[in-house]
Amino acid sequence: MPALGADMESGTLAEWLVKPGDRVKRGDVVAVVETQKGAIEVEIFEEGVISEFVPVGTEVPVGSVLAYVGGGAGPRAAAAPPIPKPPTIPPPKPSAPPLITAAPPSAAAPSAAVKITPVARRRAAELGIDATALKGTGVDGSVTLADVEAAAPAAPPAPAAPKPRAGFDPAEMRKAIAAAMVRAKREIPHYYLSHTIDLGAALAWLEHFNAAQAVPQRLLPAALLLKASALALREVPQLNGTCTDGVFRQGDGIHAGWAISLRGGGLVAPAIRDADQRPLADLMAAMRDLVQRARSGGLRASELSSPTVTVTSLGERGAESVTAIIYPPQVAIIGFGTILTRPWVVDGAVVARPVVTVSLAADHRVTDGHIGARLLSTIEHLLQEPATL
Amino acid sequence: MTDKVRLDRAYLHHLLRQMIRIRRFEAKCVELYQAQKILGFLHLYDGEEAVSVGVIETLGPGDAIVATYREHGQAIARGIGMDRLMAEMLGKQEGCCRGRGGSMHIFDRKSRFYGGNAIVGGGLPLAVGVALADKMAGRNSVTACFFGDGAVDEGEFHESLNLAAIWQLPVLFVCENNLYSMGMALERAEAETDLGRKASSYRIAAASVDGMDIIAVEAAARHAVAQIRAGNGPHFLECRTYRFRAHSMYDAQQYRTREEVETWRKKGPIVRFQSWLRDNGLLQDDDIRQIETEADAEIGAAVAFAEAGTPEPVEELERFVMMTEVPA
Amino acid sequence: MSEAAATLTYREACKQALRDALKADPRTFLMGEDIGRYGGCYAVTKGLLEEFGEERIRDTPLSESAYVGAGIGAAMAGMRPIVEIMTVNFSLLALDQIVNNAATIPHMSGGQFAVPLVIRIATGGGRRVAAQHSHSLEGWYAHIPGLRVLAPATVEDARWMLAAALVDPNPVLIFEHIMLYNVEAPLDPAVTAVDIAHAKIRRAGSGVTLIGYGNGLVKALAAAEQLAGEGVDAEVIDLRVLRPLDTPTILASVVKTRRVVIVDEGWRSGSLSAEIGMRIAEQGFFDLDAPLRRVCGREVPMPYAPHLEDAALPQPADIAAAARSLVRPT
Amino acid sequence: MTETDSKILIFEILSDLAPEADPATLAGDADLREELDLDSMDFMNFVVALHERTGIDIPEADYGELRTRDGAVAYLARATQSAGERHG
Repeated sequence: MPALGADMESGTLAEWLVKPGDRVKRGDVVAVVETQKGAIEVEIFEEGVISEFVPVGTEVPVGSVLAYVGGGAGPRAAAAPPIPKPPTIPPPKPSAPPLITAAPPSAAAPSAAVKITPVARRRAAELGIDATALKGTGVDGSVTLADVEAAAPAAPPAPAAPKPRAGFDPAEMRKAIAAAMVRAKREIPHYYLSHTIDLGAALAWLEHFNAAQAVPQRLLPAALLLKASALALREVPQLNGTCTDGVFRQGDGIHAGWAISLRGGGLVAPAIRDADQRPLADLMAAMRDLVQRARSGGLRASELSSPTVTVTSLGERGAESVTAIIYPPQVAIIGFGTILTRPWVVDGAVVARPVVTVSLAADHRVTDGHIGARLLSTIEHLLQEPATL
Repeated sequence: MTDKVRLDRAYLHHLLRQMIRIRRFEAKCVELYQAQKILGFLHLYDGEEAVSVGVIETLGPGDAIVATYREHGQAIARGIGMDRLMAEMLGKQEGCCRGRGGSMHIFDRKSRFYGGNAIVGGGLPLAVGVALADKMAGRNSVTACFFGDGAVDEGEFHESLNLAAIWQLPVLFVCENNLYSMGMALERAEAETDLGRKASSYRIAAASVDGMDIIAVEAAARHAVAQIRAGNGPHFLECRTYRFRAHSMYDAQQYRTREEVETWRKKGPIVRFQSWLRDNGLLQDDDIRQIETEADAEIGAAVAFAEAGTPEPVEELERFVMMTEVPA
Repeated sequence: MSEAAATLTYREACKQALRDALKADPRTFLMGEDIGRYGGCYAVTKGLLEEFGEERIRDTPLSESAYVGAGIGAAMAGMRPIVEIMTVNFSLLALDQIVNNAATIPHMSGGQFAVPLVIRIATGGGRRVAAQHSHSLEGWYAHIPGLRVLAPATVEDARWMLAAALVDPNPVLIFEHIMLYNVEAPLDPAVTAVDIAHAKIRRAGSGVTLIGYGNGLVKALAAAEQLAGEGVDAEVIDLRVLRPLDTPTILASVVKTRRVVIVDEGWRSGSLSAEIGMRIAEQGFFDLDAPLRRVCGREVPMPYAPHLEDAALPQPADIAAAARSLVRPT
Repeated sequence: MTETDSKILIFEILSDLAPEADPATLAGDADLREELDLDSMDFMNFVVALHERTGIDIPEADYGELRTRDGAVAYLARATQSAGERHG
């Protein structure tokens, strides 16, 4: 059965136009075949005696024999040429690696009810965490990368923090600060807010408090500022934590890095763990201890790691306000300028009051200005009630 | 005069040889098609050989050709080797298009053969563009654009004739009117069956000739090409012809009668030219036999060449989808 | 005032690019409807006829198929034509030539012929010109192998993409969004060329990736600004090249943000956005931390009335909402 | 407390607080905080150390008198004296 068209797969033999035993030559029409498009004549390309006809009415696939044409003494030849072997086509070279590789097997088959995002599933497998057991915070309650990482066992130690001062190499420290600040400026979209706060009440309370204390128990205003900041962060936890790969992770406590500038240059911000929970005297002692040890050498490496926020105070010889740069991967830094006496309106009258300008630099990927403003106003309110600190 | 046919014996034999080469080449194609070595569509030129041979004889090497999917005749008349043609139809790397085009898409850069085009009417705008480029570049070239009567139905025919006319481009529009666009008879498809009048309406000089008479075709084409080359704008040449075989291979030909086909076969271009030559003492039976033998040898060699060819490696599949440079 | 510091409209940038091309290569000429005496439907070619003459600034009859096809033929025969089609809807009248000839001939001819043709097409909605002048069908062309499809969204790209397109040996379609012609921006004098192979990050961010092109990019950038005010840091990718798609740039951003919103003025069904989303699903699945989101044109023929047209097109608020739903699910 | 004792004590405390500074070169009337770059926390540590080493209670109101070395020496002398008077 000859191929009579690209879409022809078979034909039905309708009529033989020659008889078995007839001599046929090239170009003779020997049969009529019925196809889906109608009757078509079958032409022959051989010479010889034709025989062994397929019966009329038979449906014959393209390439199958309709009849044989016998040449003189040679072997009989099929009227329709035999189907050639499919052309040999060189096998393709090994193709590129598949675009999709199998997912790493997860620790446990997830239940259908728990949605886990692909990247969270992958990370959970890496960490050996059962993601199905986690509470999801993503789209449709899905478990996200952040959820998995929050459930991860203690994070590996933070990258090397500046070493205690005794071993500080000023050039190395400068490089480390530079790297951290460049990274901060490159990666963290900062936003800045500042607010000037009346410290009249706080300083009056402090004076009164200190008067009754022995020298070592006396407080500096910085302790009030730090405590107020730590307590405010309890109210606004979105600013207390870290942001890695665009994912915010809230701190497991308020561990305030207290920025200490070193004489001769450099800066460290050792953490005061759980600053919000410490009594003022305790906080003050910790601050004094850290400052002295930082500046004389003797900080422990562990104190330098893992603050969840940084607080800096320029002190009495500093400038009026500070616009700070966040220390990555933290998401906020709170800065206090020097305490100044300024005209201030109290109950409609202008009076001289001690004031401090508090500023906030925060990571815009994590929070927006509204949240930041809440922090500053909370600090202000806390400082109006110093006895509660 | 440039538009007079040379009636010397050698030239007349050459014309006959060209038609016979085409006819026998295609007969071989049918055989290979039925053996499933040539696949897809195969549109045969059987009966229309005088048109391509007659027109292309009047072109020079700097002229260009745009053809259709029924373009084996044009390709052979233009001098594209049968070996490269056959290799193409067998889908081999040695084919003129490395097996990517097949029967309907013969291209040959060297002879300015801008393709078999399998969209009816699709080649006309291309021809206008090729002619535009030639004109802008100051080349005194003619583009011969072949198409069937079916293309006249298409908007692209009208757009292209108009554009060629307003820009006075050197295009010879050759309409191979074989009376059917597939199965649609001309008088059923066209309100005006005098196709030259359509060209005239675009102020294009139009002529109509018996496409079964190679001398008539050659003379008309020679005249038109001379006019075009002289800067007189596009010309339209209708060649009234007939296709003896199916539209493609798979065609029960229910749209025409056997008698009609037989009537036309009797005035086929080869039969007719042979008897005219014989009557005038310009051709002997031996001459015919020799031409046929030579053609068969050429075809046999072409088939052998194609069969021995290499399938294009599959790794090359995407090659030429995006070109890395414009071929020089 | 120094020329270097000057700002430029997108329209003027297109025109300067054309002028440069005509000056640089005698094989380059322009063809299109009303590009000459009329000055161009969107006035891009205004003044070029006077400067370069009728031979090279060719007004054509309303025969998209013929003059686009003539551009293809001329390109095959050695010229470097630039063809303008008034609007993408009209390009459908030349679809046969673009898809069946320009895109196929290099491959079909086994590399014997290249088609170094540039086709400029105005596209997009927003001008209240209803359902036969406003659609975004560039995604259809991005479906076709053999074509390069560009969508300049910035004045810089409008100014410099053409030169790169003319160097390309392949047919290049440049889709100019009709809402961008009047956009004005300073042009960096240090930039004198752009590539036509890569997407570009127009705004770096880490919270969510917005992918757009043409006017969709402008809207995505507006959405990103809005999101920044809410603490959501969006990265915005300008696709620039719709075919072949720059998948690596998209995937790299997915690794960074893990959340994606694709903006496409075209209809959602079978759209370019679907293709991008699918590539992310195929190649970036394990980097995703949220479902893929799309903001597409509504599936209606573009209506005339302004409030209806605005509702039918992606708007910055829609884009921001889609991003928000990924970053801060409630 | 003798002037020399006071000077030695002050020198030791300041050396602890600011090891990189050289208190020996300090002018007697120079502001300690300016010269040694002491901030309020350092200064408080200075006061606390004085208190712890001498047992003297130093009210906040008196902090101003400790701003220079000579001031501190005088203050210590006066305070130890009065303390001796008070405690017999």
